[in-house]
Amino acid sequence: MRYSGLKVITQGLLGNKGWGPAWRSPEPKAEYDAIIIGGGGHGLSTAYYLAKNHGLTNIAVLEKGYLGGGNIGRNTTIVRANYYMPGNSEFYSHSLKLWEGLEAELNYNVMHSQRGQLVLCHSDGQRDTLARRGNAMINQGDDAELWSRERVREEVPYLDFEQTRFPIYGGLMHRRGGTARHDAVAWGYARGADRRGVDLIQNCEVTGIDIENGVVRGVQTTRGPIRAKKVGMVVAGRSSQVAAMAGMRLPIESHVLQAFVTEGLKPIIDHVISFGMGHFYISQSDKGGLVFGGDIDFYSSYASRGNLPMVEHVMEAGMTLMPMIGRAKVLRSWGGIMDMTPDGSPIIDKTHIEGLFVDAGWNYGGFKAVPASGWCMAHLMATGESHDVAKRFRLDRFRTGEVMDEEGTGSQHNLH
Amino acid sequence: MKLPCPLCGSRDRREFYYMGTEDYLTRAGEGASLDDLDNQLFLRDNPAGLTRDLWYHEQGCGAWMVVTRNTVSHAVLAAELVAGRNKGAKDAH
Amino acid sequence: MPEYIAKTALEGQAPLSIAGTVLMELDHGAVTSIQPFPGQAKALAKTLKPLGLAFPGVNSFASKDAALMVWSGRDQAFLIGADCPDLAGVAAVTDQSGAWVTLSLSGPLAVDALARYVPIDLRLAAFPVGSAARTPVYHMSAVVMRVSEQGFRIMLFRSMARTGWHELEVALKTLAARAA
Amino acid sequence: MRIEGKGQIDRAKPVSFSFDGRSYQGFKGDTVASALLANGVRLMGRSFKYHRPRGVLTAGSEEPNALIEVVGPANQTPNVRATVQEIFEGLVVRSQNRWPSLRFDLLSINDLASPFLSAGFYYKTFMWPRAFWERIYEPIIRRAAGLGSLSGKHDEGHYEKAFAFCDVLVVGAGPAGLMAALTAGRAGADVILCEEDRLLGGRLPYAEGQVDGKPAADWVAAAEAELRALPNVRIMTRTTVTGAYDGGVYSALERVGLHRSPRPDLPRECFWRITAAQVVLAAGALERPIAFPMNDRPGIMLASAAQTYLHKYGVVAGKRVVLFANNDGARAVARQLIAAGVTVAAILDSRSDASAIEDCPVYLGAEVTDTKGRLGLTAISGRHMAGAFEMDCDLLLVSGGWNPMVHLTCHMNGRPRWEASIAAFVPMADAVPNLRAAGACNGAFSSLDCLTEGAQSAQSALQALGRAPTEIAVPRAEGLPYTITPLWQVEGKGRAWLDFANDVTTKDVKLSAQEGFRSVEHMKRYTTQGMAPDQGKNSNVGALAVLADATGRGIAETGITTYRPPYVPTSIAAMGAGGRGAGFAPQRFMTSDQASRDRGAPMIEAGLWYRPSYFPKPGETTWRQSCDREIAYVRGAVGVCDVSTLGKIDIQGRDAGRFLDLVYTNTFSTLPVGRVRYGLMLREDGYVLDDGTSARLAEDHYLMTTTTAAAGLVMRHLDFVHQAHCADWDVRFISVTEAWAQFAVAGPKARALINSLLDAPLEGFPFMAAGSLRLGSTNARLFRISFSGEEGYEIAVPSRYGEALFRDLVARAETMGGGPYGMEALNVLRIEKGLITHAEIHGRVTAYDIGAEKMISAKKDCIGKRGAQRDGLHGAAREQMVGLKPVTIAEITSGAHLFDTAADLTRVNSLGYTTSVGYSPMFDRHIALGFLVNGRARIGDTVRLVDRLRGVDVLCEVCDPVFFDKAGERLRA
Repeated sequence: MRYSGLKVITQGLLGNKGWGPAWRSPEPKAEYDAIIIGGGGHGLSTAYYLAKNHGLTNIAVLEKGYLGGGNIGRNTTIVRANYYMPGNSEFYSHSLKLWEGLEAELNYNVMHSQRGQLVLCHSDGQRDTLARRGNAMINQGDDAELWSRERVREEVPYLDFEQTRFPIYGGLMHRRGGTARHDAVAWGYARGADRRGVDLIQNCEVTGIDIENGVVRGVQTTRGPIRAKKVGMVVAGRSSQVAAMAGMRLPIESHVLQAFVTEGLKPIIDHVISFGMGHFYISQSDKGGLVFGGDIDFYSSYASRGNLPMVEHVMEAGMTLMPMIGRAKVLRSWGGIMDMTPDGSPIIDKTHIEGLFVDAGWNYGGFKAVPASGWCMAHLMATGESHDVAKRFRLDRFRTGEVMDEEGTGSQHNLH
Repeated sequence: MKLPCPLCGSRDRREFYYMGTEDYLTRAGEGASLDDLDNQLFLRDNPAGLTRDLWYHEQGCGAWMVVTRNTVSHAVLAAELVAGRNKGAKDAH
Repeated sequence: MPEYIAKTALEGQAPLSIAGTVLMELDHGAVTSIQPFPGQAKALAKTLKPLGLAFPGVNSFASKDAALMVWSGRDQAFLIGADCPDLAGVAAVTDQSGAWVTLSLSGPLAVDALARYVPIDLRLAAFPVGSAARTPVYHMSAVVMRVSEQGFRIMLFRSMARTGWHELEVALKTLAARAA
Repeated sequence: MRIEGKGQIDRAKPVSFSFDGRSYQGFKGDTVASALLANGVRLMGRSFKYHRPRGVLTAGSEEPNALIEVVGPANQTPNVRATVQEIFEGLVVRSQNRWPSLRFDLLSINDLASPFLSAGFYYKTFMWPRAFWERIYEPIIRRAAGLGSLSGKHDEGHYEKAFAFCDVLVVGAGPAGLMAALTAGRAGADVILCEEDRLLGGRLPYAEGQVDGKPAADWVAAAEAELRALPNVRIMTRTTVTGAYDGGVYSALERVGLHRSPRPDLPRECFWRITAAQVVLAAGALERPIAFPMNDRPGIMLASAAQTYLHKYGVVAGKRVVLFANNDGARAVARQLIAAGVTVAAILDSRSDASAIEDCPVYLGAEVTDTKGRLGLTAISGRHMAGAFEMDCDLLLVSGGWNPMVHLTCHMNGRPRWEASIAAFVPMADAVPNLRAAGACNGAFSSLDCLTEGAQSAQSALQALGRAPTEIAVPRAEGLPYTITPLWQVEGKGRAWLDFANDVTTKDVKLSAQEGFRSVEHMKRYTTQGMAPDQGKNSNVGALAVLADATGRGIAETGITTYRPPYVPTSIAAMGAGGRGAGFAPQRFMTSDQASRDRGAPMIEAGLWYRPSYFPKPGETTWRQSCDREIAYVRGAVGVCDVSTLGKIDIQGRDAGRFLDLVYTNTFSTLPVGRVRYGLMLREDGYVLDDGTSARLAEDHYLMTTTTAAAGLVMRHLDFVHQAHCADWDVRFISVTEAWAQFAVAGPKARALINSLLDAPLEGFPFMAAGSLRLGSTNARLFRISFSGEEGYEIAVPSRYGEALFRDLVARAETMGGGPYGMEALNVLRIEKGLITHAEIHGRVTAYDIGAEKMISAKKDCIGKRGAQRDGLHGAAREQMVGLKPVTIAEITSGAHLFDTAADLTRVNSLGYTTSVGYSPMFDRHIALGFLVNGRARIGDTVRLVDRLRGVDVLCEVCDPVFFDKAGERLRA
């Protein structure tokens, strides 16, 4: 069923009885051409583009729980293409272009809102670093503007320009940056993939990966064995566990990232704003809640919940930067599990096992990558070759030293 | 979250700096293979369960310790001084 | 040949008294860090003996006359208020006199004021008189000593003295306002 | 309507406050809600989506409807529960989410459009044309959404945070909590008893029957008196425990000043971090509504809320009351109302087998199927065993049963268990280590069961603490079993609300299931059920029961969404208390700080430190003029600069040299005593960590310096290397950054200045020498090092003498045609010499990149050596550090990219970037340091420097990063 405003009205008049399921609930088949392990944003978009771009429709997405139940359902919904390093730069640029056509592509309103992202700087050195990044964005064909302190003050007058601990020197405005409704992205891709014949199988946990003579043959699941010629592991947050089923050790450490939302408020924050000194970023959802977060909790964890020191740090950062949010009340906090890599950049690559592919290591940045990650992973799985914009996301780059360390913090996983 | 500093006793997590797993203790020095370096710095078991990792009592006594911990429940089972790991903590003051 | 004037971190800062609780800077005199070399514990004990002090156990301090010795971290203690004997070959020694500010906080609000910033258990049973801890005061690295039931010595980095003073002042005023 | 003789309010203290501009009177102890109800005001809010008129549903923090704004002198506070906010003289509150007024809200048009605004409708529309989303649809949606509003002004309120520790934390002071606190307190344990309300007792004082042979309220008073007399028990009222965290840490929010007139230094709230060895969770239970058609009008409230208003505030919110319930317990409310003289028109019991004996008409098998009253209830209609009925009433009390407050037991990912006998979820044991649930939050609803469980759980806690259990006599109390027949929804024509705050109805949940959103998480996210300010406290269980019904599953199988902290919404300001303004991080001041400020120097942040940017002189109108003058001091006479912020680490022991050899790429064990060497430090992955100089002060004694930025990082690194890799070595080190004040004295007249301090002039003190000296009675250290390319010294004294020395050095410099210089001049001086800072060693740079590969000694291992040998870390493809000089006079910028002159300005053609730029008076132009692919081989080439953000496009000559005096003749002079 195609969605439209007219359909909403006609269905409304008919008591909304005519809406069908957004996707089927098929039983798993005995064999598929390809299996995607993981029904999160990346897995669903991989399935979607395998079907759409490469004509592979005999494929299944196997999801342990419910579709979109991982990090795509627990992030701060920021979409941007503001990277500096070659490798990341072209990839996220490609992703943003896909975002810009996503509603039409999926016939699903993911509420992609290009309200602009402003990264603040707090010293001359930081401004120069931002400029270097902004120039890289423009060179890549994306957008960036360097705002002076006065310009920031005009546009975002509620920041604390007088007393904040680290004065605001200016900021980098990325107009095409913004937010999207996170769950809708998963549902939109799921519905799109389903409509193209992909089997989305929920409550189906993969318990083993069948490998013979270095070639993947299929998977074992809680709903029985399933054969497949190609298997993609797209399970950020659990990458190490799934890879271990194939005898692999990944350059990944799992960490918990907390995020927060306040009670609904009338519009007050119109952009996405990032604090350069305090690891604090904030936007306001269309429902009115302030959605914000900070750093990971810094210790490895699978608990999808965090502890108070980081909670307090994030709140203190908010108070020094924009004390007008003080009276907003935090309604809920949650945690997502991040695949942290030694350079803060992701992995989309073949493995040493034929037919087994890995899409992992998204660190903080997985949400905005969903379209391009699926696009490139599908390309890799279908053609056996890395897509041009993802060819630096190699699994072995840490050994060789050809890393993309945007933060310059080195190989310690939790520092990115 | 509390961590048992072998010197100071139970302390709040906010006093500590986290580095990563104890793999860092096995140094790939000069002449080591790339595999050794990979194992020291990059590749991780990353268990969902018991792990042994390195914490630094940065806002406290300055000791590095190896903590045995559960990454799923966050239960902390034990901690020992990095410096004393091969001989017990007898020299520590 | 110039002669220079020494200043403590908060030189000239008048004591603050709120609801019977007093915050003031103490001139701690000389502070020497002592880090025994491996295997030198006995030699160190011998050298310190004339001072009437021993290398303190973890989380503690001891004083004798004007001198005080406080455990200040792994393999490390500060000798305060006394000249350090010659410890060549026995321990690494540095002059830390100017590196710290010592604040004295004492009175009925002292524990509650400190509990605004210090993440350790300050109940008397857990942190009795004679205890010392390396622990942060809010975001500042510190040495906290309990000198009496309601009295503390707090050592902070010299450069952070003003922030430290300000934070404690805020806590005292807040507590007083709560009680009013 | 007030009931005489009832209520724990102070009738001798009338309090005036205003709501929506109208003044009302209540009494001390009233909440806004109770006072407004007493004044006959039922309409207090508008719903989120349909803007429907709403009144109070509850009497506590779980209130979904009566959310208001509290207007303060500087700021307003949105989304305040009228049911929690206590009134005080002069309090100003107003309704929210309505325009132009609460009674007439234009957006209530949404209510008429509700057929088109069903669950998830927005995912299906607003897609065309694309550009309309940001420009039209989204702004309209945003304006319509949201509840209250922030003022947009800085929150000028005062907030605080505090830590507390105890043996036993008791959460909630109802019967179970009081009994637990008494039990633990009598045994001598340190107890903290947290109670959200201003009063202890929970619902016990409203119970029928006696406790320990006296009225329940009297027993509560006696218990409170005993607890207050125990020195080991700390009672914290108006304090809600909001979260359970690892290691026995609990967060709690105390309302300190919210119920009082604002005054200086009085915090609004305090955010507590309580560490408890053992916890008794006695958080009670919340009554839940029933989803019957049109169940959301002002005048429809929970039976328990009416009971609270009656007993606590002496208020009844109507004149003609009907009770609609599916359980026995709610009958007590009707009885108490009747006893207070209120007309109870009927009891509608949904059960057909319940008792019909009460002092009012009782209808069995009854259901409410519709309600009337635009801005407040006027009548209901329904059906019962005898047929349909219509009934006038202005207060409909509802009880759909009780939900134990299991929230805290879920904060560590525990899942509650469905208990069919009470039709509710109860906590799993051990869901949170060392926490025991007791009483109503554990599914034990009678007074006796609550008291018993409170005592027992405290006994268990004492046992776990290793304390001897004491004999506890549990007082006699009502122990009636709780009987309920679940009733989740009533079929009928109108909409039946589940989540009042988010306007989620049973139809939405059914539609969600119809569209395949059958998982409880999908349903929540698709309908927004449970995502409103009450986080589903009133509605989650009902909603999943409706979902279970729609999907043909049981409730236990359907499961429940996760409860996460905080239990009650908590202000950012409370959790971030202290962070406002400069409080976010300590401020570090150098010993010369006042002296610099005295000279009018703007102080800028360098990490946590403040350093002088430049020292303006009269007549100078731009910072560049000052900077150029200060550069001239150093190049032409002598400049003085405080460099104390650099990290200083004192390293001693027989293995000190060996240790430095391990952490530096180059060798220090061979450094002669009295000499300084430049050192390069790598991370274990081979990239540059930091650089600096180390001096050998004695055979077994070195002094290392680090950059300001990396001082803490290097200390941590050294501690790690030492403790992990060579703990048995004879080496000890400690930071002496704060112990020494250190000043650079640089320029052709530097030596003359230094000599003026000394009894005898310096002799045999060449470049890179180090030594000690005395300045009067003060010990000092002198290093001949330079960060400017000129003859330079750094002189260090114990910090107490820092200010005096700085003032003296500056005064002496000024007599020699020099003076102080700040960070701006320092930066240009070092750029001219190609000296790096963390602008260059930004974490992605290797020794190879900065031309220092030869500094990695071939004769020894060092940290990072193996990592640095990897292919990716060297080679012509890497960007190498170079100098850049504009070919013509033109301003250039740091952060610009470099291109070949003929290349298109695209990413793939970017060959590098600039890291540091300054105007060099020496060259009368801007010069830059930067990184260029294969740069060392391209010296002499021309490249195009482009900063598209700042409109810079300048041809530059690639040159050696050392712009002058490469041989170092000036610094060795």
